[in-house]
Amino acid sequence: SSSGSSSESSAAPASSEAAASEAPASEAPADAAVSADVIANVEAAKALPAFTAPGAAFDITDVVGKKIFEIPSVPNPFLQSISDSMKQAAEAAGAIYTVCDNQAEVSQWVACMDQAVNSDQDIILLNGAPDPRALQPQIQAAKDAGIPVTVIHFHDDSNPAPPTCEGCENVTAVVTAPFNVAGKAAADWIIADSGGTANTLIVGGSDILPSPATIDTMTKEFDENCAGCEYTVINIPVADWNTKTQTEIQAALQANPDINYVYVLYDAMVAGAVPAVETLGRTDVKIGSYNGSPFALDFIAQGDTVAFNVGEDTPGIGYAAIDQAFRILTGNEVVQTRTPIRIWDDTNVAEAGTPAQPGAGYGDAYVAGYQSLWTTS
Amino acid sequence: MNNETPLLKITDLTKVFGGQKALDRVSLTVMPGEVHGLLGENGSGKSTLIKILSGFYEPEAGSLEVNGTNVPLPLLPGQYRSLGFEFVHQDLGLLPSLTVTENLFMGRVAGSRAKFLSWRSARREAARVFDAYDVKLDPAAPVDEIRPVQRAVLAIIRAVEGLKASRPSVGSSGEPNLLVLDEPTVFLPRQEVGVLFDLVRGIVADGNSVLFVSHDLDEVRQITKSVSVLRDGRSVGTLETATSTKRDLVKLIVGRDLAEADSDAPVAALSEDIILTVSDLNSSLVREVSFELRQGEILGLAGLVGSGYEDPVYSLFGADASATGSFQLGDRAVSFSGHRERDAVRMGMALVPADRKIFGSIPDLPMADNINVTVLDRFFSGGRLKHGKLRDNARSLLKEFDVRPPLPSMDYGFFSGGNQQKAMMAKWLQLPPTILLLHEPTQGVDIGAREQIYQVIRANAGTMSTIVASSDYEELATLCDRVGIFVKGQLLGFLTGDEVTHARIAEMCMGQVAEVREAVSSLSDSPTDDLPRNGAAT
Amino acid sequence: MTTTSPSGMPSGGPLEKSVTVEVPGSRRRLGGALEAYALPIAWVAIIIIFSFVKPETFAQWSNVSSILSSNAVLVVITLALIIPLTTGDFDLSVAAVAGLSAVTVAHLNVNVGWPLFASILAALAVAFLIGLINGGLIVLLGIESLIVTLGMSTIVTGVMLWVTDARTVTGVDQTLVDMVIRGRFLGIPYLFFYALVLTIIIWYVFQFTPLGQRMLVAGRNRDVARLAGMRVGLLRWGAMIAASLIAAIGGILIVGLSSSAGPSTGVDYLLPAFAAAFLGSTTIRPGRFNAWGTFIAVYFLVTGITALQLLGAKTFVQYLFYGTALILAVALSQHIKRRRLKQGF
Amino acid sequence: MTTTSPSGMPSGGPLEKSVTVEVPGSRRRLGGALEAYALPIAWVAIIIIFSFVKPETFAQWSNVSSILSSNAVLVVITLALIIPLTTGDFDLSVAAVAGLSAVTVAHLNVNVGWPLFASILAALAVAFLIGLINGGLIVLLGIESLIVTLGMSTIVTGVMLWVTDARTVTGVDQTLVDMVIRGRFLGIPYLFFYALVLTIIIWYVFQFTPLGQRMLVAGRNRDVARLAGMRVGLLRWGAMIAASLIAAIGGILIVGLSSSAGPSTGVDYLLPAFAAAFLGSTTIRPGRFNAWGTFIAVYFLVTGITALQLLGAKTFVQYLFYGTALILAVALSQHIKRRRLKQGF
Ligand SMILES: Nc1ncnc2c1ncn2[C@@H]1O[C@H](COP(=O)(O)OP(=O)(O)OP(=O)(O)O)[C@@H](O)[C@H]1O
Ligand SMILES: Nc1ncnc2c1ncn2[C@@H]1O[C@H](COP(=O)(O)OP(=O)(O)OP(=O)(O)O)[C@@H](O)[C@H]1O
Ligand SMILES: [Mg+2]
Ligand SMILES: [Mg+2]
Repeated sequence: SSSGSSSESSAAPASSEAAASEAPASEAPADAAVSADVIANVEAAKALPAFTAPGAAFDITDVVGKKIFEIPSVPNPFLQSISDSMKQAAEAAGAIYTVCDNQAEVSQWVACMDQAVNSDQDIILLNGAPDPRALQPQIQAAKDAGIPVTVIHFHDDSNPAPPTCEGCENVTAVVTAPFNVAGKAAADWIIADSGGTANTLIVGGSDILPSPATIDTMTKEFDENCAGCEYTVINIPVADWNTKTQTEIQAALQANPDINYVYVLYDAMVAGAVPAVETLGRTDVKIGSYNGSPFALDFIAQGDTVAFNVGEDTPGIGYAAIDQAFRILTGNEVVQTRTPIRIWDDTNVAEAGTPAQPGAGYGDAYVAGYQSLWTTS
Repeated sequence: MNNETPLLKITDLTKVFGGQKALDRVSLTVMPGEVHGLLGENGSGKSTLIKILSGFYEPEAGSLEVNGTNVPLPLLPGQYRSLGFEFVHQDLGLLPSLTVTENLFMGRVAGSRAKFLSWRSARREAARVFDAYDVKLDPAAPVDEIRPVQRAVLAIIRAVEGLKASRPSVGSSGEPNLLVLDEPTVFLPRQEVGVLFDLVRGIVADGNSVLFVSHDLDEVRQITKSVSVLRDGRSVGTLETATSTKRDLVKLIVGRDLAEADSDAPVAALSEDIILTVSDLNSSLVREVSFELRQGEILGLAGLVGSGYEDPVYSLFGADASATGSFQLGDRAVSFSGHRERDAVRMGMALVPADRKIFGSIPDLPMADNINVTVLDRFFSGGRLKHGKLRDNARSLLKEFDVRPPLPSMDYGFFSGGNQQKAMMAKWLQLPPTILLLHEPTQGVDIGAREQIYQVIRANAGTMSTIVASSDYEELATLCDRVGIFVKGQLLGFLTGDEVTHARIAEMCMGQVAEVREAVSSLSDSPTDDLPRNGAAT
Repeated sequence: MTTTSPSGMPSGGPLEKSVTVEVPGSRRRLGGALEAYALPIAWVAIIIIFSFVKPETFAQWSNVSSILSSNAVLVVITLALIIPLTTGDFDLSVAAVAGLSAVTVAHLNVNVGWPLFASILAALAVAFLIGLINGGLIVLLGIESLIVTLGMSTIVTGVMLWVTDARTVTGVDQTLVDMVIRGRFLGIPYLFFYALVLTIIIWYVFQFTPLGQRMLVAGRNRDVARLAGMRVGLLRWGAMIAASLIAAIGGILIVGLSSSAGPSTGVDYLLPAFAAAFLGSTTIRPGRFNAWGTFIAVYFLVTGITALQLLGAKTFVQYLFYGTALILAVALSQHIKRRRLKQGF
Repeated sequence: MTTTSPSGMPSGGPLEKSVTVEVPGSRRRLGGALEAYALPIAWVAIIIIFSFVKPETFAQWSNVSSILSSNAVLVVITLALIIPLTTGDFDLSVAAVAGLSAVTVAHLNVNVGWPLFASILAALAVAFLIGLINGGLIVLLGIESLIVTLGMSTIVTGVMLWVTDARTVTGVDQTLVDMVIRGRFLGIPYLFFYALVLTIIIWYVFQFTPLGQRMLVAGRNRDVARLAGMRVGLLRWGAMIAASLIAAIGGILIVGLSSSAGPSTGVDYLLPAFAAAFLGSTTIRPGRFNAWGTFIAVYFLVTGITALQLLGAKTFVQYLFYGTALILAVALSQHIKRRRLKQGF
């Protein structure tokens, strides 16, 4: 069997092309390639997530009357769902919660930051990447005004804590996201599903901060745990997701007809991946992605083209984020929070609802777990 | 045919533009089978009346009767066709970017319910039509690549053909049709006017009528049976042409007697200093043209269409890229190739081109902005443009050149055709230039204003020399000290002194190369071989 | 007379042209043909070159089929655009309207449970309404089309967000997918043939009907058109409505592509459509927005991009190619035209 | 002759908008003034209304300061746009040029280690070059400005992706941040005053210099300008260069605003800038692109959006407001104009 082509970047096609011509029929036997580790990892990722407390329980009485100001980065259901949970938890604790909705423009984020500082908020939550790198002076201004800033779901779990992480110079705390964990889980799912013979097209968004690291994680997983697997990497900048995803994937599939898995790093690209596969009439190609957007889960339930998704528990993220915020507001140490993922495929997708609901199907371990950490006097 | 029923009867027609009455209870009657003149000074409302007849403007009041039937106003778009009207509008109403064929059939297309349109057969038909009129026009050529005369011819043929097509004329259906010509002759050189008139006579011979607008009273007297006159938007009377003199007409138009034009140019005062020498000017239109211009002289250039008589005017201004040769201005020798407009402006030249619509104006900017483009720097002091003074400058120029209304902040496009032309003259004469280059300077200008323009040109002769290219021989005879005759791209010689008369110019222009050369006091020894005529129109 | 009109390509004044001597005849025709067919020729050249470079992938029927069908939506939206461009108006809302129609079909079919056919009709009705409002504002109130449609596209984007609650709707009736992308003829998804048929229809209307000619005249000079008896307002209004309807067809095809629609569906088609429309106006019928020019412009640009994608070129290379090809293609036809005018053939 | 000119706002030939003869006197002035000041009045009205609705947040100096400074970049980029619009050309590349300048400054300063000042000069030089190429293609080769700048903006986007390798560059010299957003005068970041000064400069040039008047004339009718001895090509070329340079200033301000720059910096400004430019051309000096109109149009639109944000309105409401406000504002001034023309005052 041919070894996985270990292209680090999107310059991959040259090598994958070579692979394609050299190894048309040299598939490894299906059972030989999949290690038990991989299978166990997949099974764990498909199960309901279990809660691990990020730190000790603490008193949240002081939160009453505190002003929490959230700036979401784009109006999308994923962040909306996180936002809803945060709001619910915050208001339950007696805080005053404000959301600054916007059209995903930097100038609006700036205006929102100004508003937060001007109205003397007690904490600012950047939900889902109003890119802290693009708001350095504003974050500095918030710090100068004594307002802590928390960045939610922008950095990967593996990134260092503030102030070392990118854009974190004046950031008080981050709530990281399991991008790499998800990448590894996805790779494992593909390995297991293919019986160790997957030829995967990985589609990243190079201008998204965690994307390159996630791709590295995936390719490493393939290299280490699947001798019979191959992969090709391409990157599409966010701005082109709506227009180029389809043709880029089509071209990659044309260039290498042996590809039988397409993994797009973000759900937003699924809408392009599906017609790409349809246009070529490639019924043998399975699509996977990350985010757990309801529409992507619906695709899994409705057909065979989209086969799996690595989803994230939005209420879990919301509660993790607000837990961090409470800790800051009450003068506690910030903690390193981990939020869960769950792999969805045909076997468990029904648990997410029909049609799928945002944040549904992850159990309530996280919500209950965080609530149990918050005490009042 | 009933001679009692007028073809067209307009009563109490009123049109208000922004509070001012362009037409004030105007009445007009056109009988079947007549050529009816519609006269009046610039801005008196002629074109406005015509545009109401075409359904372009909605009048505020008035009624319309066509062949005895009352027709409610305003007319719907295209309704004029079912009434049997066709128009040649003042600015011709052509689309320069489309082909000759497309322009020819524009009216047919507008009214068509057909599902299919074959351009191939349309082009063939166009070719047939042009053949029938003995006109050389390439049906596939874009209109902006044909010459102004050809455009006028095209517009006229389009209207005449439209008249035939829209409703079979008198013979068959019994209802006579109306052809409206709004200053059709300004773009036509004199020689072509005769052809147009033959056409017009043919049309009325069938029992149809023609409404004819022109500022040229000789033409009017030649072709019309009766005339109606507008003054300041009001009807001031109707005359039978046969029984009235030119003077009667003038009096009715202007409202007073006008001094008779003095047709002898002031030869005596002419200086001997030569200010400009053109040597060996060659271009796509002319060949080996050489002449001299004296200080203060008013030099006319005349010729038939296609003779290239207007070319030196454009070449000297740097607006003809195909020009080669050189000229000497004062002590400067300049080559035509590489000579551009801005160089000409810097040398003190000014050009008033014939195509006012395209080159003269920015219709959606105020008159002041249009008229001041030549003198902006003069009003820039203390670090800013003096808008107040610019407006005052415009206002006084408008008054001086009798542009009506004299409102500097009215958009240029809202002025009547003749007034636009006067403003163009004002724009350039205010410099004042040392060399004024004119091409058809008084086209569309009414007789009163025409005389004013001549006076301004003459009054500036002390500091300014003028070259006038014109197909209006009367104008040349009135204005010029000397007239150069162009035949087939060659400048054959000059008429001077007593020779400068309408008749002599006409005779020379229409002569053959050899005989003209012999007849005029030749200044040049250019070869006599013929240049191909550049697709003369008719 | 200057109007804010997108028509009438060539600038530079006729004073210069007025002195060219016109020589009718075949040499002139030849130059004109070269100008008209420069882009198609360049297209074929690209195809041939890449077929040699990548015979095993590029020169495959499956690749041809893939190129043709995956850009058919862009063809449709660009065709929508050239209709008001011909009557002299910009419609910046076509892409948003395509998106809204997609969302309408998906929402009604999936969330509300309407049958597919009824959902499609509803989407067309919504598009009709938008075209009606656009046209009304432009014609009746005399507002600049650019502003009206810019505003409308923003409003439509807001409505899309509202209707979908920013969520992507999936699970549209598979019939639509079958009719759009799964069904094939000669191995090419039906999708392409819809775009082709639309191209032919618009070509026919523009080229062979009085209506098309009236639209052209109205777009070039409204006064001249009115003087010739055309109902300029109606023509412009109709063009806005037609544009919306065709854009809606584009949107419906998008739903058929992925059986889903979301809040950002369609929006990114606007600039590529403009590029293709203007590039298309330099070919086949130079100086006029035309259907085949549009068709060829779209495929000219995407053929190159696809080839680069097959070669594994990075995204930035694709951008560089796209921009350069656009400018070069126009420069080429401009150059030929100039030479023709200069040489007088 | 018809050129593809963005000037001369009110569509319909002059005969359609027609119907005016000026009656001197105060009533006319009043009508004209109402038309010219409808937008500012509407703006003030919005401010007053929201000040009553949200006195404790909206009607605060800090909020005013925030509104003024956070949209100053849009003002600058829109000002860049109106210069070629005045000379009759579209520049669709301004937003991309702003982005590229931002990236250039950030890249050179951070990754290459150039001093801030040198990085800024380099960004301006790059922008100058782009303007030079744009103008050259438009003027020398006679290519439609829309196509040239659409192509150029694609190329520039590609270059940005290339230079940044699709990553956001952070950590630009704090001096720039101090000079742009941290430094304040009257509590308002300097940023706003740069935009203000630029507005004043362009207002001065357009209104009070022969150059401005020449640009206007050249934009409306190139032949008239040529015959008046103006260097039309140079004016248009210069306008393209000026637009690029001003857009670059916008890009530099973006870096100061966020001390970072990435591959998609700037691109979102294009459509809002067009909206503001055209809206601005209906006010102050109706029918002409003008500096104060631009300034007011930008702030009119964003004031409403900010107020809605303060009220906690959802994003889709912001879209609906934006589109509706744009159309209504223009409809209003159009309406006043018509009434004035009809009544003859
Ligand atoms: N669209 C318009 N808006 C405002 N005023 C107009 C408009 N059209 C014409 N006018 C005014 O109406 C009056 C009549 O103009 P009209 O064009 O009918 O004159 P005319 O008799 O044809 O003059 P000419 O002999 O110069 O062509 C003029 O004062 C003109 O300024
Ligand atoms: N570009 C313009 N075009 C037309 N009118 C203008 C323009 N700019 C200003 N105006 C108006 O012109 C009038 C006078 O302008 P301004 O005060 O600039 O003139 P001025 O320079 O004072 O004249 P003066 O040279 O007599 O001092 C004012 O009503 C002003 O609104
Ligand atoms: Mg007239
Ligand atoms: Mg003063």
